[in-house]
Amino acid sequence: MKKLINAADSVVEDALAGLAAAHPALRVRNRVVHRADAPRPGKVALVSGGGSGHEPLHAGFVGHGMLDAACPGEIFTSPVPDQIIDATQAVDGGAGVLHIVKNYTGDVLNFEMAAELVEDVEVASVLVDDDVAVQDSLYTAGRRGTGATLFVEKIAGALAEEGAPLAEVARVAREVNERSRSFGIALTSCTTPAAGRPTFDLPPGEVELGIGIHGEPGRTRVPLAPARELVAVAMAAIHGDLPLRDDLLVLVNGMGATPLIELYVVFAEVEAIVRGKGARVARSLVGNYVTSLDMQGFSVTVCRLDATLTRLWDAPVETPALRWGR
Amino acid sequence: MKKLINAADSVVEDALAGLAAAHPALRVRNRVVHRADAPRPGKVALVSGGGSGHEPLHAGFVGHGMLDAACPGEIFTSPVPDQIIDATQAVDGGAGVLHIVKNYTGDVLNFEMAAELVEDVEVASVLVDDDVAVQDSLYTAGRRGTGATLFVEKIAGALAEEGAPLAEVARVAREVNERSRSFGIALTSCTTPAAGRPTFDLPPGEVELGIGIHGEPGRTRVPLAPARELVAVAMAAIHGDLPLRDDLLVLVNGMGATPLIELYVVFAEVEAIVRGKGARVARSLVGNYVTSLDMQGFSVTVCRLDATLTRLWDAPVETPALRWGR
Amino acid sequence: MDTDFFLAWFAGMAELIRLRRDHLTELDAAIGDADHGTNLDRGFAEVRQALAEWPPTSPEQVLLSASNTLIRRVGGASGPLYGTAFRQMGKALDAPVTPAGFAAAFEAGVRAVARLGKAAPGDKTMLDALAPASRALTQAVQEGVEVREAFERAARAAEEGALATIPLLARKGRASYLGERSIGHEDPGAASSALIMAALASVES
Amino acid sequence: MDTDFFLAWFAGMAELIRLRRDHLTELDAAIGDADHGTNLDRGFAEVRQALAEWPPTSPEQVLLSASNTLIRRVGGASGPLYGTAFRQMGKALDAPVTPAGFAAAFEAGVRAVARLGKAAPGDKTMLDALAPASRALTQAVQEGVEVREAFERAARAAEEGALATIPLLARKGRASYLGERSIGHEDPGAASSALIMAALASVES
Ligand SMILES: Nc1ncnc2c1ncn2[C@@H]1O[C@H](COP(=O)(O)OP(=O)(O)O)[C@@H](O)[C@H]1O
Ligand SMILES: Nc1ncnc2c1ncn2[C@@H]1O[C@H](COP(=O)(O)OP(=O)(O)O)[C@@H](O)[C@H]1O
Ligand SMILES: [Mg+2]
Ligand SMILES: [Mg+2]
Ligand SMILES: [Mg+2]
Ligand SMILES: [Mg+2]
Repeated sequence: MKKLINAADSVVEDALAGLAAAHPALRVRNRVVHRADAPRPGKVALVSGGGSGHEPLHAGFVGHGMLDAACPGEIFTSPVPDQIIDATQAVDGGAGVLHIVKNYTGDVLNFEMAAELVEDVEVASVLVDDDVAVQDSLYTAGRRGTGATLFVEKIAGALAEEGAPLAEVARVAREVNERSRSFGIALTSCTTPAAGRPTFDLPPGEVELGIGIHGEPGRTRVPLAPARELVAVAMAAIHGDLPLRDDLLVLVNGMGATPLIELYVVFAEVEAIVRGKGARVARSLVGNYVTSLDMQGFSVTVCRLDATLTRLWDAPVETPALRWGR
Repeated sequence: MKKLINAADSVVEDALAGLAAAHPALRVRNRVVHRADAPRPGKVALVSGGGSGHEPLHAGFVGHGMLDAACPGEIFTSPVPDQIIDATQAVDGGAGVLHIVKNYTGDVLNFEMAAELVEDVEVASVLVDDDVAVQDSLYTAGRRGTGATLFVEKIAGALAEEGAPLAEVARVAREVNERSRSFGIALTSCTTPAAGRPTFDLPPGEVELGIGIHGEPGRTRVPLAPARELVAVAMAAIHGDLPLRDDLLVLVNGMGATPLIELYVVFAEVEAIVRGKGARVARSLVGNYVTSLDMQGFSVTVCRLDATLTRLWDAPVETPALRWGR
Repeated sequence: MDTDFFLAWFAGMAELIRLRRDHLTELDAAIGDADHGTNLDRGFAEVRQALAEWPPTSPEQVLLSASNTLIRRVGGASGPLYGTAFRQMGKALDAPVTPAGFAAAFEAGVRAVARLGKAAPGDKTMLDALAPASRALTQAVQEGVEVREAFERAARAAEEGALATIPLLARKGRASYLGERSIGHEDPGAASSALIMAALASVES
Repeated sequence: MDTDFFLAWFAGMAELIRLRRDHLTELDAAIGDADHGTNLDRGFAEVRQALAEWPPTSPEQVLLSASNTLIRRVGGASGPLYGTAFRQMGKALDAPVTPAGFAAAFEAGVRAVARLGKAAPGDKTMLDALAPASRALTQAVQEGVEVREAFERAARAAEEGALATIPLLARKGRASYLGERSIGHEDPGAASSALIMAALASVES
């Protein structure tokens, strides 16, 4: 394993120091990253968080028009309730706080505990579970939250910035999740700093289908194929669950170590399939946004837009990783 | 080699199709990427280009406030004169065209040939050569152009957008280059699609110092060390050539497959060294911007700012890879 | 069983988990996200430290302190789950602690895990070690065997339960994302639960 | 030497370069950017195609057509350099082509490379194969040996010149970035120049 780190157990701390130094509009303390201008009186605040190793998610999405605070846990380990409580109290402007939680047992439990313990703040919660690679069932942990998290954070963040009340922000956040689906494919595993070697072995010539964002293996392993075929697999899985129709917001996401040139090759195939179904890529994003350390591979996330969601997606945002309109 | 591609010889074509599909404000034809709103009458136009494999450089920097056109060559191969001539003629708005050329023999020769052959367009040219890992000498090919290309394109682009004449845009572009220095370190080699295996072998536990952006080996190979020590090497090389003073613009750049969390670890060390020298990181950028396919590693680029350059850096930009202020 | 007994139990857990940290992480790498050993090692080391800094004066205090540390410092799934287990066990404990009281409190802790995790035995989680351990303990106490022997039976049941997760298809936790591919691997949480019970059986009394 | 001779020369180059493409790319991987074989193979294949599509009617036209294709389709350093070499050679060629005329025109092409690349023999570039080849050719022609024998001497000189780049420290092109580490590797452009001369020596006449 070769990594640009000082020590395996200081990675999160060191990276947060870098984040703070690079972005004067953010404040970082006690493992909470929040907007320097928080709390904003009267505005619903958005708090998210999860394990580290998914950068720029979540801390890179803190800023105007998106999150008010993020709680980074250890690598691939959800944050602890104290962080979430701190963040919630730090950014509450009196209008309540929305917790955006990816559907993993650890994230769910820690956010639930925090929500129970936090005092004098109205808290609502939205669970993101967009990954169609995982079967949805009452008897399992359910689907994982992956790329749609970015959509939920951006769109709910824009609505909160407009002054909408907590219930409305939460409703739209849930709607975005319900309208979104993802599927991911890995060319390589990732290596956590603590483990020091790849989480799983993936021989040359094989890829993992249906991976998540924690280096966990996928549902099946198949031979490496041209991008066109891999994209077809991902899009079929998505389309089978949520038919591709009308205007779509599409994220072609790298897993952390995927060169941009390859993501554009993937995007061309995604767009062709969308067009082939008579639908339209109305908005898109291509890049490494919801990552799994140094994993190579991609995921596609699709959200069915309507006029309101499109307007909110287009609204100004100013964060380290997403910025437009100001 | 595992890559998200359809075929080794269609990578550039396929990625350009994706770029065109993802960015309606761009036009892509005959290996030229240009602003859809070009030519802009009366505005000096900026044209750059170089081998592909460095994404988002250059095509990802085409748009308002930066480049008017980019000419992507084959992987790591400079564009041919025809492309450059096409681009130059397509975007000239009557105020002349600035060619921004990274200092590589191939790029220099092809841009020179194009400049000679282009008709009825006033062309000026700026050479970017910021890499202090290479000794500068009259008897060699001189220094390579790396990270400073982004600074030159952004700052000269902003000046052109303000309506400055060609000579002035060229002068400031050269000034940015003169005020900028870079140094890069690789943890792994990269693999070109055509070669299909790593350009050089780098054993576990070793890194290459003083690498460029074409997968070429560096000046020396040393044992892997903590980020703090690697950054110290890079910063000493830069400081030895251009003392770190006053306000700096700093790019901590990933080589294409470097996870963002590691780049923030690196940035924290860079900022500490800058502060230790009594200088200040006034503006910064952290991410994979001037890349070498799937190489892991980083480079640091530093530019000594003044009030004008700072204003131009802050000016609005709207491109696929850099966007703020609109 | 006095305060020292409980302190010794947690010291034993911390030691065993440190020893088996990489193994737990490897189990988690196969069907999870390769952090279970690191998470628990960090957490139990802090449990020990907190117990040393603010010495508790009752078994209940030991359990509540450990619970607090685990919930506040571990994160992930296992932090809240183990934290909740020890919290509910602590609350259910009557002084002085008898073998029957211990077994009943332990059972309360295990139930709390099932409730919080919405899991049942057979889902391929820590419950597959904890539930049989609890059953074995309760039964041994009812049979009136020596407490040492009762703990050993519980540890054996936990160990067997952990190994019995190998052929199971995971329905909870990260391993559930793998579907059929979760079969053939021991659940890391069940493995760490077996260590917790092994530590119980090794407390010098 | 008529038009067919020159066509056969370019056909031979294209074949040899295709055969040695991966080798040239490997040489470039060691001290450059691993694209020399791919670049030239793409370029010379297109040279052949263009020559077939618009059949030239004189040696000069063959050279100018090849030059055009190389400059317009190859990119990198070698495209303009080889393109310029053939262009200047073509321009310097008088009809009918005599051995002495060929040698003089070839020399003009080599000089053009040196001028464009601001390079001299010893810099570890294609010039280290081209310059000795040109010298050998001129001398052989002056000695009045058979043209076939003259081309063979030129090819041998190019091959030797290419191998002689191995111990050199590069001062031009990408290999110069490596400093001392460029020593010990054959220059890919010198190697491809040797192939160009080998193709010349193999033309059936
Ligand atoms: N819903 C659940 N109920 C009970 N135990 C669970 C549940 N989900 C996960 N676990 C246990 O937690 C273990 C994983 O812990 P850990 O790796 O520390 O957390 P994470 O899965 O968040 O990375 C699993 O092996 C399993 O035994
Ligand atoms: N300035 C120069 N003068 C002469 N030949 C040069 C010069 N620079 C590079 N070359 C030749 O070009 C070869 C590299 O060609 P190629 O790999 O196709 O281009 P690039 O270096 O742009 O990738 C070198 O091996 C060298 O022989
Ligand atoms: Mg985890
Ligand atoms: Mg090249
Ligand atoms: Mg885990
Ligand atoms: Mg080359």
